Amino acid sequence: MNWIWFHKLGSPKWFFQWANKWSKFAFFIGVLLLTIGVVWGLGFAPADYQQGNSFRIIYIHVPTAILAQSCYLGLGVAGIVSLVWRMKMAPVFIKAVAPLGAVMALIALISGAIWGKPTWGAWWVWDARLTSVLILFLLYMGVIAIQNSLDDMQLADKAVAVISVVGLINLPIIKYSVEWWNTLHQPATFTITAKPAMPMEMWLPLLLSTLGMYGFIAGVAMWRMQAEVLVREHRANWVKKEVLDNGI
Amino acid sequence: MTYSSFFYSEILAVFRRKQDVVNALVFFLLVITLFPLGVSPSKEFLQPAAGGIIWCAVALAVLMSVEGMFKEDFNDGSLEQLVVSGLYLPILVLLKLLVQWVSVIIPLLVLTPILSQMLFINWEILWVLVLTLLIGSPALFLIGTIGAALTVSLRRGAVLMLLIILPFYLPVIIFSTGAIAAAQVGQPYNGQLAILAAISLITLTLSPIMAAVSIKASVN
Amino acid sequence: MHPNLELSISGLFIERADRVLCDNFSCQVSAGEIARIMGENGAGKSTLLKIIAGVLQPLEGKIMFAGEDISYHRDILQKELLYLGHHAGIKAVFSAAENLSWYCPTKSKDAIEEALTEVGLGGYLDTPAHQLSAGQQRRIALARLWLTDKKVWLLDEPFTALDVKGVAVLEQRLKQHLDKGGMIILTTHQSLDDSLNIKEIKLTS
Amino acid sequence: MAFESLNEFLSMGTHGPFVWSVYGISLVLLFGCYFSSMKAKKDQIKRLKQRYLREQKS
Repeated sequence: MNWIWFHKLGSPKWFFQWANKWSKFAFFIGVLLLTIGVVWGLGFAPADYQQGNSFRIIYIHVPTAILAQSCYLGLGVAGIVSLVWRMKMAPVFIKAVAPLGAVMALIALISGAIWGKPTWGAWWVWDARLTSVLILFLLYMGVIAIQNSLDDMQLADKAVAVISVVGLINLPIIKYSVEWWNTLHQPATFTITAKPAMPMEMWLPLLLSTLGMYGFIAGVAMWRMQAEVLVREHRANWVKKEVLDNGI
Repeated sequence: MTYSSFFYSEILAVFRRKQDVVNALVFFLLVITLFPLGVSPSKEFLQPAAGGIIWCAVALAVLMSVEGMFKEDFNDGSLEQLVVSGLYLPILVLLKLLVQWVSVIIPLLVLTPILSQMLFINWEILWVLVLTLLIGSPALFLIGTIGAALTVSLRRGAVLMLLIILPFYLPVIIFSTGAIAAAQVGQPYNGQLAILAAISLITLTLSPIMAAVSIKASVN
Repeated sequence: MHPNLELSISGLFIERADRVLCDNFSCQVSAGEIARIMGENGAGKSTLLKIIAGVLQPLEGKIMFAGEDISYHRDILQKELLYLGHHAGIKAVFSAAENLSWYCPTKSKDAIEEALTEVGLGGYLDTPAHQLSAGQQRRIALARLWLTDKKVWLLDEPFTALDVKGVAVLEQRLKQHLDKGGMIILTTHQSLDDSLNIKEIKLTS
Repeated sequence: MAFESLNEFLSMGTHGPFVWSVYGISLVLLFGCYFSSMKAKKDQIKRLKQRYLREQKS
């Protein structure tokens, strides 16, 4: 396995130029896939035999819920990389991605609540998945809060790394505990998304919109990371050159 | 400085600051009292809710007492001295926590018979409550230390610490109250206790190291 | 003990709060020497001490002690290190003697009393530290210098809390330490006795 | 197309308001993500450029 790309990603300069090349690409591919997936899902996929048309919310609910979890996974991994290998880009990643993950969790929560009304007859039900997303959202808010409260940059970097790693280890425990708690309190209600064997016409647009969401977030995250790199490396010569050559 | 002199000084410090221990207990009792007054004093409500009420109060009381555990050391510079002492910082954190845990949990255990009367807990269930306290509370302390170490340099870190630490307390609270609820309906509760023990063990290995990292980052 | 008790710093880069304090800074201190860090207020004297003590990590640069790089073998330096920072590390709830016996558990009660007498706190053995003034608390911390057998002393403004007589006593103690082959790095505004083997280190950005 | 007419598409049975409000809110939030990130990068470049030019003059 060739690890050179991994080490290169750790260098702010290399990352910045790499992101210049690929961020737009990821973003536009993402938006394209997302649009195809959503339009397909909204207009062409068949209605669900149980939930009718309200199930079309799935094409925004599931991608954002998946992204919210993936972003937190990324945060945790970056936290480990930051603490163990002290790679410069890891704290930048955490700082840039945490707010995006929070927005993803927020959209998943809102869409879940709105979906809940026609499905369960209530805006909020203490369903295991929704509760997990709520807790995930709170975890994100914790990371963002500590990032914003600590003025010392080195301390803030360490702090969010520690919290991310602790969260990464705790996330499965929290998820398991919430599921166990849920079965204890609410046996045999049907959940929003746990459905056996979705037909292809429903599943394919979901896949597309999920992939699209990944692309969108990747592109947007790269811009945020680039902005943060510029702040941190403003003394470096390559930044000076990059900025002065830039047409803005 | 040696491990034993540090440990001894921590014990001595707890005895000098008895008021802190009393404060945590009074706070705990106050939270418990809020529920009968705020919701309902009836046995029908309190008996099934007792486990949840007690554990929420325990979580808050533990957070209160853990929040300040490095504050004074940070302000007077002795935290800095711990960092340069050449002793292994995670072990120092662990020793400090051990003293803190004993000073909060032992008085709490003494209080539990009184609680059982206030919240209509049977004597058999009381035993389960004591077990969950003994097995589950170390995890609360261990996770809380990380937050305390991270926010020690902030003047008003208490709210922030609550914000980042409370979500991590959920599994402990869920399984503790689960064990008590299971015992109340006569079901086996060993599984929940085993999971609690597992959580405490995981945090025991992880959080002293994380707390040490945080302390080193905070002291500057 | 260490045949080549020597601390050398090379290529150090310190940045605090977005300000470069020193770039490519190097210096060397060996046994029997007292190094005085010179610089204006806010030049980063305390920061340099903290970096040597290992409280802070430098962004770049290497610190060697006794022939070893201390970012890998920090314990070698810390075994021989006594650091007195800006905050004295004195716990308010303990008495003067308790504070010292916590830091130096191997010393006897008599030795502690003697050390406290040296810094002019002979009568305050059992007084809780919170009843003492800030200057007196600093002097409790200074008393550790009479109780220690560590080789490397890092002292941040050790003379601030002392009167003329106290300064003389402390200088005497520093000299004793150097004669025994110790090493001292300090910051101070006080002019020091010329008989001490002083090496001045300029910290400018 | 799963719908017969545009009207039916917009009303989505009786679930139209739910579905469209979700997509509306999501669109706003996602656009917010896009816009703030884009702006963060551009603003930073602008700020640094001014700073460098200022430093060059002095």
